[in-house]
Amino acid sequence: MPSEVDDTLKRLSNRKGVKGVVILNGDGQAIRSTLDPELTVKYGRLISSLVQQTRTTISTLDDQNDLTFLRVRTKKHEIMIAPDREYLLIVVQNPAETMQA
Amino acid sequence: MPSEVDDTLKRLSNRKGVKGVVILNGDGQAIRSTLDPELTVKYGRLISSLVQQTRTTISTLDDQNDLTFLRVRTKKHEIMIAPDREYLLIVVQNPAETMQA
Amino acid sequence: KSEEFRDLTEEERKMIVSTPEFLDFVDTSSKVVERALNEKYDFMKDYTLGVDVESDES
Amino acid sequence: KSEEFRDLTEEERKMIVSTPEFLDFVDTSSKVVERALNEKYDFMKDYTLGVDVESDES
Repeated sequence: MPSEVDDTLKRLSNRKGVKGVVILNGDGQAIRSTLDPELTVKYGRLISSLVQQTRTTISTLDDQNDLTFLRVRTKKHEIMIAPDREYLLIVVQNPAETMQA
Repeated sequence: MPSEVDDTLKRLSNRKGVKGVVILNGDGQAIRSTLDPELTVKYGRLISSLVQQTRTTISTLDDQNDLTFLRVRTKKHEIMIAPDREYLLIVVQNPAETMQA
Repeated sequence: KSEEFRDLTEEERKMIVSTPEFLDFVDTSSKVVERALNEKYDFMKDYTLGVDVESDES
Repeated sequence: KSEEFRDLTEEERKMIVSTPEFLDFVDTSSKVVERALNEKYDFMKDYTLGVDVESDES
């Protein structure tokens, strides 16, 4: 039920501090996104390649191990990334807004 | 006072669930490590290159932005990485042990 | 980096979005993210690396 | 990846470890990590991506 998916995304993106939600396939192509098209493509390309490298790093350190979640904290926001074998959920949030007030 | 540094590292590495603590310089060379030498070199090389790529990713998305903290959650453990311009603190922990019991 | 980067077509998106694998993924991953968003305490709130702010409320 | 990867010498380590920049770094970064370790609630505890476990305690 696609509308279920869209409800979930709407709920996520309405959370305080959440700036954007993107779902990518394994090639970094967007299936859903609340960011503008240009930024979506940028995130798709860069974040999926970062996840790729992180996966490689983890399995090089221990070939029995695998990435399950990635949190990139930056000066401006936090990027949360939930990967599985096929898809990638990216949520960009501003922790200050979530936490304060 | 170097002994202050070693006290801090000992306190960190004695925390429940903490498997290892490594401090690297900007070239991925270990300044301090509680991991065995082979694993230390592996972590040094791989994690510092991962941090490099993450930094590049972040500044490509927004050149006013910068990485402040990185958490890599894996099937087996979580790797926490605190970078600054010069050094890198890596803490490997087993969240299950920290949280449960 | 200048390689072709094609957007998915509307039909391709529709097809993916209707698979059980995709629905499962959205369900599980969104729950994990919501839980992470629920963390009330921001461990970095009072710190900026390189700038030390004293504050201890553990 | 097969390039030379030299360990620091004991003297080099000693020199770094005695600089104020390094002491500041260890102080600040260790506090951030300790706070992260203090998080009582593990947002992934009941979830493995791909395996859905029902449990809601918000």
